[in-house]
Amino acid sequence: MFAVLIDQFWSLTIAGIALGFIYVLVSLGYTMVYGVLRMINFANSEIFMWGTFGTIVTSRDIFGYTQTSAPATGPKLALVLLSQLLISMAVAGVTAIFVEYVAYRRLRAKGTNRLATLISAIGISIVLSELMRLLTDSRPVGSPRVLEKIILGEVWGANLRLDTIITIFAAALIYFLLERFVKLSRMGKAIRAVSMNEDAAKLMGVNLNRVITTTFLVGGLATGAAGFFYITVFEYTKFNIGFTMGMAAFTAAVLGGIGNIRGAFYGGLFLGLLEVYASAVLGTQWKAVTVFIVLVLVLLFKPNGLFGEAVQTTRA
Amino acid sequence: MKIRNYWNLRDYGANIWENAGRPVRVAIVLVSIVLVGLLPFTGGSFLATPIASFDAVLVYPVGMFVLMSLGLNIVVGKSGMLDLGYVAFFAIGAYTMAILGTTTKLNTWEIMPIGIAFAMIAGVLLGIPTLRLRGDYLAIVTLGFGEIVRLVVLNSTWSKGPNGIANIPMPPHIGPLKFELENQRVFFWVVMAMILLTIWMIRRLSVRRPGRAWEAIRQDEDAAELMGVPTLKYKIWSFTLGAAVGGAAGVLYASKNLYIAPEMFTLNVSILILACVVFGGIGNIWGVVIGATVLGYLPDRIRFISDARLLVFGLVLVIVMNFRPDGLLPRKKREKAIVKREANA
Amino acid sequence: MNKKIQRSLAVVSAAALVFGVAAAQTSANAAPKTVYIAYQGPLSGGEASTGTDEQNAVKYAIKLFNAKNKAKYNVKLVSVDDQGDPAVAGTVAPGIGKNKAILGVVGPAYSGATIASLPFYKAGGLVMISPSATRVSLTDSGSPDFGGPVFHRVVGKDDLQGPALAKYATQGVSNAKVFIFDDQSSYAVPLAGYVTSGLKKVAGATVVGTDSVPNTTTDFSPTIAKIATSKADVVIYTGYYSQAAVFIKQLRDSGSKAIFAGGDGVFNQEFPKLAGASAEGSRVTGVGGLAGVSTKLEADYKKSMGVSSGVYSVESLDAANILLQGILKGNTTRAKMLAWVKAYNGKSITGNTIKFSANGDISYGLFAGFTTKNGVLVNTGIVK
Amino acid sequence: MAKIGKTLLKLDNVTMKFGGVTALNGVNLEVKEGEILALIGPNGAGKTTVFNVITGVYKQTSGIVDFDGTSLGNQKRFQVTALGVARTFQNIRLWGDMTALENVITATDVHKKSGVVGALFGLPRARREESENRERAMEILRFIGIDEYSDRLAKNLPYGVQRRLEIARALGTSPKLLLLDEPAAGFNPAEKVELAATIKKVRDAGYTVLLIEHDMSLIMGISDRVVVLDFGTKIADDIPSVVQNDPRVIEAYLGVPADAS
Repeated sequence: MFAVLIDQFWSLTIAGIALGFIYVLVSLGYTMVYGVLRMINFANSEIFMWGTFGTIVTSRDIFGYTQTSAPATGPKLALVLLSQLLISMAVAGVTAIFVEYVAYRRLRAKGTNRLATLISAIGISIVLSELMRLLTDSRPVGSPRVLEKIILGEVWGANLRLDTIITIFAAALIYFLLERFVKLSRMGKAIRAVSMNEDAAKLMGVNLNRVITTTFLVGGLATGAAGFFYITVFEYTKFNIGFTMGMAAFTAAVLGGIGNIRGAFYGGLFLGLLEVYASAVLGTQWKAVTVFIVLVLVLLFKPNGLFGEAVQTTRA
Repeated sequence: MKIRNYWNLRDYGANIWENAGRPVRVAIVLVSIVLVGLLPFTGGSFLATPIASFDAVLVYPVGMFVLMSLGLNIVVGKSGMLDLGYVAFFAIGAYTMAILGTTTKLNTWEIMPIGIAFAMIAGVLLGIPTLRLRGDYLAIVTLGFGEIVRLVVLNSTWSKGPNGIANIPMPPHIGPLKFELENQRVFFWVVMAMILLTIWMIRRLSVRRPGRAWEAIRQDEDAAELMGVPTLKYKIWSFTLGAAVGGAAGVLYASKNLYIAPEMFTLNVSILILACVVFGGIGNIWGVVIGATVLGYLPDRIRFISDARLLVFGLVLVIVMNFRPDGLLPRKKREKAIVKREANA
Repeated sequence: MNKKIQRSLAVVSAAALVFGVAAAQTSANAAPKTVYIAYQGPLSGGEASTGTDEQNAVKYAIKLFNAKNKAKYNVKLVSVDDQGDPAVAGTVAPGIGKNKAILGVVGPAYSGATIASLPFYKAGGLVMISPSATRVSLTDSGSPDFGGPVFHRVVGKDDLQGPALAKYATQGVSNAKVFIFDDQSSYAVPLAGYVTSGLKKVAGATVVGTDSVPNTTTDFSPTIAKIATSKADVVIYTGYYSQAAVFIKQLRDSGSKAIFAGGDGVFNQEFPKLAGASAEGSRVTGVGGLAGVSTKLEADYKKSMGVSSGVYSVESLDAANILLQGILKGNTTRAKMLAWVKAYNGKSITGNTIKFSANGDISYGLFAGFTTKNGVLVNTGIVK
Repeated sequence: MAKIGKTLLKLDNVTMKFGGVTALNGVNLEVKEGEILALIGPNGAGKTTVFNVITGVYKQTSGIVDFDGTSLGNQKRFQVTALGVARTFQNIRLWGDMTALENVITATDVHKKSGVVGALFGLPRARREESENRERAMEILRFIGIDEYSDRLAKNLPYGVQRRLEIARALGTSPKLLLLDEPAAGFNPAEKVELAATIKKVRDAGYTVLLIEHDMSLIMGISDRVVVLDFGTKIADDIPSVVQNDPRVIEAYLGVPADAS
């Protein structure tokens, strides 16, 4: 049962970390919006899906890569990858703002119940995914290989592959930049102020609408970046991939402590590793079950997630 | 606001009801039941659904959605807990029917209480550890539960895994009413009876201690606990009663569809049922009934835009929520009626 | 209702089926005679591409037929969208079963949806010819899923394909160590079982590992780790082509050189397209596509339908043709049509003779082996 | 004046820490049956924390809370209420979408035995309890003097009525000890006089009252005894007139030693 885990431990670990970093970035999309609105951005999964298509369209239609063309090298490689990343982020960012405008803004202005907003968000995510389904004729779309997956070397019997390494480092960098942004910039501080106390922040002269739009944008950018890495590693997308990713990333956010940026980081990595280890030990069919049982156990003993703020649930 | 009152069906309906005496009320109820019961005979009218036959659509999705939405409404609408794993109870009921129906001599009506009991037990087992959690945390844990039930059924041999279970027996006839494949109106009447029973249950509980406890929990759980409401107990009750309705729906569904497979019990069902509850008017029985009817019926009625059907469905959700965030028929505001009555007196 | 409206409704045949049928009956004296057949499969939702491909082939067959027999018949297609989901199938099937104007069904595409539809079609005596429902139990008279007498299929069932796949995958490998995994679907899990039993008959072959991977998976690293540990030299996947493409890329990127093989779910020219160079040398069992039958036919198809033929297009064409020939022979009631199909003895467009066994299975059910060469799945002949 | 009886509630050396912050530091407190005890102190002195420890919202870090012979250490919050402690909230926390009457009925449910099964099948006990509760709740509304609002939704009631409804709701649980958290907050002088009369009336009806309040004149008028907290420590515990002149109390309130000026 544990033979695979022992034999392939480092391969699994590297794969888990790379997957974990993708989760981290998508979780940010959930956690940032949650921090500010105290609401699940149900459409984040579809924002991610649109990001993956942004990545593919860039290499396929802008740079003209096909399934059979040779991978890029040198400066061209950097140019293509960077454009893919930026366009993917842009697509996801714009989609996120669109979601905020259509599904959240009006309802928030009315101050209505949270469930209405949730259903509205579910509605918009159906719209986003169905739109893409109609555009792609329900077919999966493969990504041309831009980055050759060279094996750089071997560590403890595990291959270090270029795309995995890039994903880990670049995703970590993007996470770090976002965290700095939220910590240090004016807008970031406003976001944190709102997430701590909306009324007080309003009194301090924070433009709430702008803060919320920015939060969606930042969450969308992170999610879009995840879309890029996802395509670079897996080279495949379909209109319905958002769901699985969304579930995983949301679970990661809750595991880490939703509303908390650092929580998304630890939660994402934890989940990435948990998934590969559980699949290796129990069989992939039990992966999701294991993840949810761990989630329930964590929430039972640490109701605010592993790294959640120690907010008293009760303020009597 | 004033203009709205003219087409505010809720107030209009409430008015008639409030001003009616007991005989009139009984008459209204009976006439409504008969009218709804006649629905399967209107298949030739503008109501007809293309492709799917109208009487089948009335049973599933429409009737089943109404039933399940009412069950989920006990959890989400009455006590304010966001449950995204409601499909689990539906699945438990359906699998109880499928397994017992194909391996024993028990018929649908004999399996019904067993299926309900299993669903309720699952509700308690899930409720005890998780109902301490609140809000979105509860949402994700229940969602996980729904997935776990599906995955366990999918990966187990006793449930025949992904192959599903076929040849589930139809219910035996009730008196002169026979269940037929070609015409599902008797199924519809049974679903209707179950819906009425559920409505009766909810209405009865709402005006008594459990209803008050749920209402208090929904509005301010801490205050409720400090005022002596055993919140966990009532939350588990709410969960369990919701589960019972879901389980009952599952038993009947398996007996109607004659074949079930794990792929029928995905998260989408939970979300759809939740959408029905919120869309119609969370917490309000009639709102939920209307919401579930519309959302169950619409996709089959608008088949002519076949491929874009779901897209339209999504748009409808967004638009309705934006313009009527409390749903088509919001939770009733009793005070209005009371004030009006005082003004009339 | 005036005639004009009737006619315009009838044009939108799917939408206005109920009215359209009424129109057809009232204007019976007018030639040509309008008759209906249905296609049932996933036309929306996640599996829609399969259904669209199949339905296009059916539409193509009807188009050819109508052009040829303009004077006598006007065949209309009723699109029955079951989303490949048994729950939806259970809702649409009663209406189709009851609608006596529909003479026969091509489909359903998926076995689960087929089982859910069966009771209603049996009750209505409606003949079905599925191009792609391969579950063994559908034609096993001892099983609760048994589809007789109405169910027929023009595709080989899983217990024929499983051994063929086992043989083809291990061809030329002595003492093959085989790793088998499925996608948890109702198609893949049984097929994996038949592959496993088929391997027992292959000398020296052993199963060294298995896995079952949800069909939404994109990260296959745990499965690949298992393959590495098991030291397998043949990997068989019984799921569908899109997942297979993702998997084979990751397998090759991990440095593994093991032979990759898949069943007819993987058999799709999209597979090498999605997987690129990684797909080279992959072995797939299936029944040849339209282009494999005749490039001329494929060209005409593309011209006529505007898209290339897709999965199960040959089977869908065959299935539609059986019904259409029946119509031509004047079998315009359900009972007659059912008898026609049961007694059918004709040629597939591949040249094989189609006859149905008493339980509804096709007479040949042979599987060809395909190997990916230069980005295309190339037919290497029937697996024997 | 009602007769002061035996000790009802006893806090023995209760300490409450949140992380590094000590909210209560070894507080000793006794409430005797039939008295009105006022708990005062500057903002952040730990008054509401005392309420939260008594009602089980927080678990004290150390020390014992004894109520009528039962330790409240391991009780759940609703059990504490069932034992006979009820409270109001500083920021009103009524159930806004229920009528005033329903708010009180819900509180009266605490001592009733019937539950879901009884309600569903209309068992005799459930029916009897329903009508008893309704009568009792109406009685309480009359007692507090807000019965004319019984059918109005709580959220639509005037502010003053909401405050009184909070008291009525707490009385609904038939408490032995009533904890009032700033019941006069936001009241004008006339309303305060009325409230003072109500509190006295409540006490005279046999309830014991522990009261947090800022308004000195109100406190001096009705309390039998005053306890002063400052930075989580008890600094005075005596009859109002003595406490009023205690230099430490004055220092705590004015922020400077009394003799420094």
